Amino acid sequence: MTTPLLQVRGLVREFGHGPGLVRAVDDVSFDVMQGEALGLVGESGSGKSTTARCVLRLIEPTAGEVRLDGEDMLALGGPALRRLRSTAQLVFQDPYSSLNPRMTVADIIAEGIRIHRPRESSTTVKDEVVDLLELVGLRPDHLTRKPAAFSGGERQRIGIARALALKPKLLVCDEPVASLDVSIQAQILNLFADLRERLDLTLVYIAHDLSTVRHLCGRIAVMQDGKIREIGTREQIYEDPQHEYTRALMAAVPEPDPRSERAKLAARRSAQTTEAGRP
Amino acid sequence: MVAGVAASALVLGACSGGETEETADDTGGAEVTIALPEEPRTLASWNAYSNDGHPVLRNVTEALLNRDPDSNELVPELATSWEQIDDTNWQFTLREGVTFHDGTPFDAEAAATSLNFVLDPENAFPMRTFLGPDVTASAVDEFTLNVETESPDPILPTRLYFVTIPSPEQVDDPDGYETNPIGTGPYAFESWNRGQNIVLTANEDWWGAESDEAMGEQDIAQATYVFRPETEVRAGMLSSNEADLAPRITSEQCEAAPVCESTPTVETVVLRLDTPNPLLADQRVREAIALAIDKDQIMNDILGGGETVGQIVGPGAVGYADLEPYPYDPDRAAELVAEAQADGVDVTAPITVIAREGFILRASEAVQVIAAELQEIGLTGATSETQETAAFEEQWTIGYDNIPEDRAWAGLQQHGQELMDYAGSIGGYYSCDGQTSAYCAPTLEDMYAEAVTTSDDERQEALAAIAEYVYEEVPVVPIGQPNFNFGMTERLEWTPRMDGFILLKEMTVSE
Amino acid sequence: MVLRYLGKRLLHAVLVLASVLVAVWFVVNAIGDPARLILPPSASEQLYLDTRESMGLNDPILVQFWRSVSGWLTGDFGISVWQNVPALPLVLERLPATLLLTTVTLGVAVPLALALGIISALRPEGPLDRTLTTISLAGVSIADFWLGLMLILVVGVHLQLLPTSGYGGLEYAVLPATALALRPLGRLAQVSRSAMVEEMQKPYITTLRAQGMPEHTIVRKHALKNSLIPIITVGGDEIATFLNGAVVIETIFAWPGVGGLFIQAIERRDLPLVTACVFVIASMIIVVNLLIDLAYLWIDPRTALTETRRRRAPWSRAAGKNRSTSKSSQSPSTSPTTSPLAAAGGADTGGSTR
Amino acid sequence: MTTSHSSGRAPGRRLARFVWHHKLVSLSALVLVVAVGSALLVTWIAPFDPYAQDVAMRNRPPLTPNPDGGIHLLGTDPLGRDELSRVMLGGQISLTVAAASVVVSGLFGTTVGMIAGYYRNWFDDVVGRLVDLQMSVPSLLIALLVLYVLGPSFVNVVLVLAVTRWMVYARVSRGLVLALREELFVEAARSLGAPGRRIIVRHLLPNILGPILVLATLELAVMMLTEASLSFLGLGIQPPESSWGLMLAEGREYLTSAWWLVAVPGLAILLTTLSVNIIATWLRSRSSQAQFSKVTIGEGI
Amino acid sequence: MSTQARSDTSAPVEVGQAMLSVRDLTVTFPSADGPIRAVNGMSFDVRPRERLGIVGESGSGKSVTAQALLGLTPRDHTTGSIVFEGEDLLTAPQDRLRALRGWDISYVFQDPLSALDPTRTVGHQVAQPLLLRRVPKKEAHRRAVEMLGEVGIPDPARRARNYPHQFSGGMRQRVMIAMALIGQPRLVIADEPTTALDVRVQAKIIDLLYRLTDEQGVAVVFITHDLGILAGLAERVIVMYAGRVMEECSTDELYYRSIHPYTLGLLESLPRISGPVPERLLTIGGGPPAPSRLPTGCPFHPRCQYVQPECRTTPPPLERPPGGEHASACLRAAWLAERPGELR
Repeated sequence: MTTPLLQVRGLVREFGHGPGLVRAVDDVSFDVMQGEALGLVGESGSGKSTTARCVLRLIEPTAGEVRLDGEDMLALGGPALRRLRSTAQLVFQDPYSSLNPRMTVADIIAEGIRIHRPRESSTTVKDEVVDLLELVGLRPDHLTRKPAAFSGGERQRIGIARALALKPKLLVCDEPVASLDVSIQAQILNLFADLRERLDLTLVYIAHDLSTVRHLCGRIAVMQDGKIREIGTREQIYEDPQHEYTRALMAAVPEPDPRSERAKLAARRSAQTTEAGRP
Repeated sequence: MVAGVAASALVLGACSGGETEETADDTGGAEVTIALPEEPRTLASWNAYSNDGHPVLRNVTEALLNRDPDSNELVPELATSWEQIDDTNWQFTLREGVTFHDGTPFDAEAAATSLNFVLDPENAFPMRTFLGPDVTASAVDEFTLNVETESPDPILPTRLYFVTIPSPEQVDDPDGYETNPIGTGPYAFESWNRGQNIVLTANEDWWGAESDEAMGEQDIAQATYVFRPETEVRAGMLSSNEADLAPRITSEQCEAAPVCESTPTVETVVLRLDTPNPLLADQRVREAIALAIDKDQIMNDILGGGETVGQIVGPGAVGYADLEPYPYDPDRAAELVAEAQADGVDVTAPITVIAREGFILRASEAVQVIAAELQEIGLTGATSETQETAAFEEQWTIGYDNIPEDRAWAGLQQHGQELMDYAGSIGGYYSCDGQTSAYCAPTLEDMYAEAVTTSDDERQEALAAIAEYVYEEVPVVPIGQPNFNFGMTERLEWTPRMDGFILLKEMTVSE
Repeated sequence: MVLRYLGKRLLHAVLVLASVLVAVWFVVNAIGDPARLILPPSASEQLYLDTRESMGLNDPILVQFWRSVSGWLTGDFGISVWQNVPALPLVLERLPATLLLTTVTLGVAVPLALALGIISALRPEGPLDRTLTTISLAGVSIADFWLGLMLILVVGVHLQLLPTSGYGGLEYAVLPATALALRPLGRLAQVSRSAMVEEMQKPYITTLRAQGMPEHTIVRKHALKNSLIPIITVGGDEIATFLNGAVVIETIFAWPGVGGLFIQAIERRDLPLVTACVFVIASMIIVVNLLIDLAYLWIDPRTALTETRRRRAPWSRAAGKNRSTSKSSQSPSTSPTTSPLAAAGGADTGGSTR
Repeated sequence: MTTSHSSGRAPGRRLARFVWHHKLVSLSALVLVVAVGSALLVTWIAPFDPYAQDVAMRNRPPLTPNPDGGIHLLGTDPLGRDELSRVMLGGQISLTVAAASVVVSGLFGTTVGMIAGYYRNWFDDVVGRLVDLQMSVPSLLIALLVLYVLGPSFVNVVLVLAVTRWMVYARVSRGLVLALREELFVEAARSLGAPGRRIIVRHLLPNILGPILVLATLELAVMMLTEASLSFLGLGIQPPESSWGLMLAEGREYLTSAWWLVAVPGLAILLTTLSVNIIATWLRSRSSQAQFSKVTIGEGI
Repeated sequence: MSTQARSDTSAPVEVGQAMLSVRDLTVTFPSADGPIRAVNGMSFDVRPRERLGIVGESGSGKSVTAQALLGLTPRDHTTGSIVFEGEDLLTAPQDRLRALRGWDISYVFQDPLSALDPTRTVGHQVAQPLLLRRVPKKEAHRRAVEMLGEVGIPDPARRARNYPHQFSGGMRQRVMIAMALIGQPRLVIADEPTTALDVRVQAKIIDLLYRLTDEQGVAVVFITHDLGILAGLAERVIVMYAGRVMEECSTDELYYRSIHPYTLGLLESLPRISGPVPERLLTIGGGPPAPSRLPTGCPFHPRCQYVQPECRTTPPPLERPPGGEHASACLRAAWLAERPGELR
């Protein structure tokens, strides 16, 4: 394999101070190769979102090293940082709050272009925006509408188009389907799979949900309490989880399969009874 | 802290003293309530001269002399007679058998102590405004008081009419002097609830009860003074029987009151012109202003009634000259302005017709009317303005030398001539060093310097000559003598005095 | 925890009070020359210079400032220029009257406002609600001094039902209190309406209904108590607005309170008295706010522990502190429009006068 | 199953429908249109010259005919000026003062509040202290003090009013921004590399503008009442200019003898502020941002 | 409207064995754009001791249904009948309803933080249903503590004195369950009780709910958007879409032999944690309609891959195949049933 697109070493982020100090991210290290999709799985408070934001420097890390495309993210500032931002983009969980309700779809998608190429002619910008819309499966006549006119899935597509406008190499997705209806989730997951293929994107995909990650990511890191508990290929994690926490997660995930679910329920109940039976 | 305890002890003392008197009330006598526009700043006897102090203090403390309410002549009060011994010494024969409310007997020694205290330049009580040269009082014998002035002062008795005499005990009690007045007057101080009221009760041991010279009686047993800054409220209290007397109300309110007493005053409304200003320096312009103002309208329609005058003192004063009010002649005024303009005077330069707020009732309306009248005659730069008291006062009294040339005030103000002597008014309004002067002329300075040293007829002549001189020069436009309006309830019988004093002893109550 | 919280609030109060004094000192000393103001206009130049000297006005500004500060520390605000007695006791003498007026006004306005607010909130958008809302809007729209004059004229002078002005028994307080009560009444009625409407839409109210609690018990025991938080928050702000009105109303009715005294002091440029008035009025507001802090503590147990409530001191540092930690704990909740009740409309929390 | 709503009705009928359903709001709007209209057009539509004095015609009751023709519908004032023309002129100044101070305080307060709320740094602390301080002294006291320093004039009154109310906008806009900056679209803009200024202007401002405008409407009423109080105490607008508050102050001495001098400007203030408040409250109730109604109900009025 | 005529005949379950019998339940909310039908002619039964799952996406009306079951929707906007043990809750007097609520029928809410009064102690709130029935304070408190212990809150006597904000999400949901069960109800309605929780906590809450209701013989209506949760918990499942019942059958029937295109689409589009990873997920196109803008005919027809022309005009009634228990509101149910084998 080539050199990693993203290198994270010893990343730490603390919140608060004194007795209230919380280490949301605690010495996290991982690599993401060009073209790879890495899943970052954990429950709420596991630090996965904070990790992602530290990587993009939307939150300043307390300590650690982040290298994107060979450049030290944390050493940069001002215009250089802004330029580097265009190589890594974020897709958000909540498609409702992540789009400015007062802007048109065209303005939302074009914003990145306007920031980074302020002298671009408006026709060029418009052409690019139309291309992006088509790329994510929306129609050009959507351009002049405002986000309120769209459903959750469509909004998420707008959010993706916005992230892609800067032609990033790395796309960090923070639970992009968690707020969507079940029947929409699959559409968006498919879109990600398509985009990866067509644009040679590298993905860091964050989720609390083991099943979507499994569908999309070749390699998966399991986080708990700010630490990476286990990292490995899809097969390793799902077929043969090593860490106790991973196994506990797997056991708790409900599957739409009555037989296996009933079996799991029974297993948990008997485990509980034996636990309760202990002094 | 110690002072505070002492003060409260005094208040307690006053209260307990009052109780015995309250039992006396039961024997008869009326209670009245008087609604004043403002609360006295202090009850120290020196404040008996001022607008806020006299309604209360002039009933508690008395002066050596009083004025006859009808003739306005000086008459005996605590002094039975007086004479001028030489240029600088005056002797007063004092009334016998008078005691202060605290029991201290009134004699020449007591009077000298108190007068010296009240007039001491070191104390610098504001009442000293009314006094000329420094004064020293001393006892000649038990009831003869000698008052010596540093330099000759022909009108000393007139000045002493303002100076009331507190108990000598108060000289060593600064806190008590401020809050608990002790005098010889017909009414004794009972209580002062700051912000609410002051109560006076009849003094049983008042000398005037047996003397006609006091020119009054104690028909009222207790008087309560309350403070209502809103004229409408003061007037309303008469209708609702909450107050028996409300001074300083508008003529409309007075007419609406159960009884309205309107009386001429010793005050003159004047328009003082800033003569250092290039435009107002022109005599024709000043005269034009004098002719442009419809003085009768201002006095009777706006200010609520009063005589128009041609000089800044009234007929009772020494130095009063027989001068007609400037006529209302806008056409002539316009001609004068046009003449001045032809001579190159910029008649369109700004003039500010300005007044001190709240001092003259409706001043704000009057200045607007005057400004409009000035515009009529071609002084198109005329505007009007009212200023709050302190700011106005500061600018009003900067003196001729300090008036900036670009200031063109036509200041509407009220001039009190309580001394009944023109000299003081000239010193204030026309002389180069006058505190309130905006005019300076060498001729006048000479006339004035000579006039002040004279007395009697000679003085009258000298001063009247000055009056005629300034009538031509018009540095100040006299407008009129406004009436004071007193609203009263039906049961109160009282005729206001020219000097404005509100004396309880002159009131009677019919039940 | 609770003590620590109270200690912090108390310290904050003292600091605010100190800053008020400092600010006023600088404003007041910019007004003019204190010596000029004390002396009569005719005072000689020499006397003026002597007075300046004796008042210490020739000292460096910092020395003067320090003298004032050390005075404040001992409760000495100087001698009133107007009445020639120590300023602070003069103001404190007026405090009971203002407190009485405040108590009478708010004692009537607050319960009435709560009642009106609750009645409105029970049937939002109903005819009664609309009528009451319009009335409360009229209350906040009226110029209090105008109302005061009208009351004097009609009730005092024409009908002679009540004294026109002055200070005495409760009957004297009725008219000024009425003139003053309308604005807080209107404000608080609106606030309590919207607070109640909002509270009644909260899920825990549904829980109580689902437990079989009668509606009036829900309103009385739960919704009212919890909606008190925004109500007393605004009530605290309202104290300052109330004192605005008191300044004018006390002057008109010759009510011997601090507000009227302030106007008199400022008219006479009585600097020590002005400072003392501001000090006492600011203290009143700050004490009320401390009481409100205590009320928070009583109503909402979370106050002392987290300090995350929206406080009257709007800028309290704690307000958004937990953001960074809550960020990572964002749970996959359903999106805002997925609640069918919300989508179905009728979720109106604001006041309305359609 | 769906109820279709025709939007293609004639505008006249839609207006009629609106008026029918919102009688009070429509009435208020009408009052405001009249007030603003007569204020703007006073020079042209005033029945008499509002500055023309005629002391001979002073304090005439409503409906008195003028000897030179015309009728004084609302009577005359103590200088014989037409009360109706004066009240129109007074409205011009009252409304201008109110509007100008709303604009000044709104611009300043909103800017400060947004910056404080977005950056949450030392500036936020400083502004917070200032607001705390100002909330501890009644605004009228501050206004009176400052006007004594500066002296009353149109500009100073506007400035003082703005000084006493800027923190309302600062508080509301800061509160709204604090909530908005948690919205992901702000973070999205940051991740696109948008600088703070752009985020404030392009993303935050449009989203708080609606609420701020409603707040400004509420403040208009507050400003009118405060200006009236200041003028009443003699520290606001000075004669011969006129404002409703000043007219009240001047008229109060004639309360018993010429009731219209107090009743007319008093009712003008009442009707205008009430209309403004009704419309603002209606606008607020339409605003979907619950956060906002919570914030503004606590402020204003 | 056509459903109304058929609703009685098409009732999938005999009334006799049901403890709760819902017929033609319709909840309409007024809005600026005209009335919105949140629930549209729902009919179903709940049998004693049964665990019934209701699954639906946003806007499907499942939460409104839950609230209607307790009479918490405004009565003038609710039509049909909800018969609980022979009593119609929609016509019963309010007092009677209040007596039933929290005692015979209780409710577990989605968001346990906002569903608890922030200013009362947890113990007080759990004891509330008892206090409302005049159980002495001491006794009520004792039972509340006992109940808190039973739902797995450690040191319940101390924790009873705490306030809701001092509990974690999972613990709060346990408090809600304690509150729901303290009156020993016969029916518990749980509205998305685990949605806000992490998977491990979710599993524990489900286990707890399962155990308690199983032990106490309580019937449960479990409402969720998550088909995975119901798979292990429910005995019978109702699939809702746009305020209507799409399919109703036993759990195994639904997951393995669904005869409704919507359910089928849902099941196919779910990514799973076991089995082969497909290159692409099969999807239902489009999205669920907003309650204010429902299509005519079958509400699912714009997204349905088996759509027929008549689907666009008439909403198909909920029908059971002759002799079966498996109800589906689809014209092509019979055709779908023909398809061989299990889904997986």
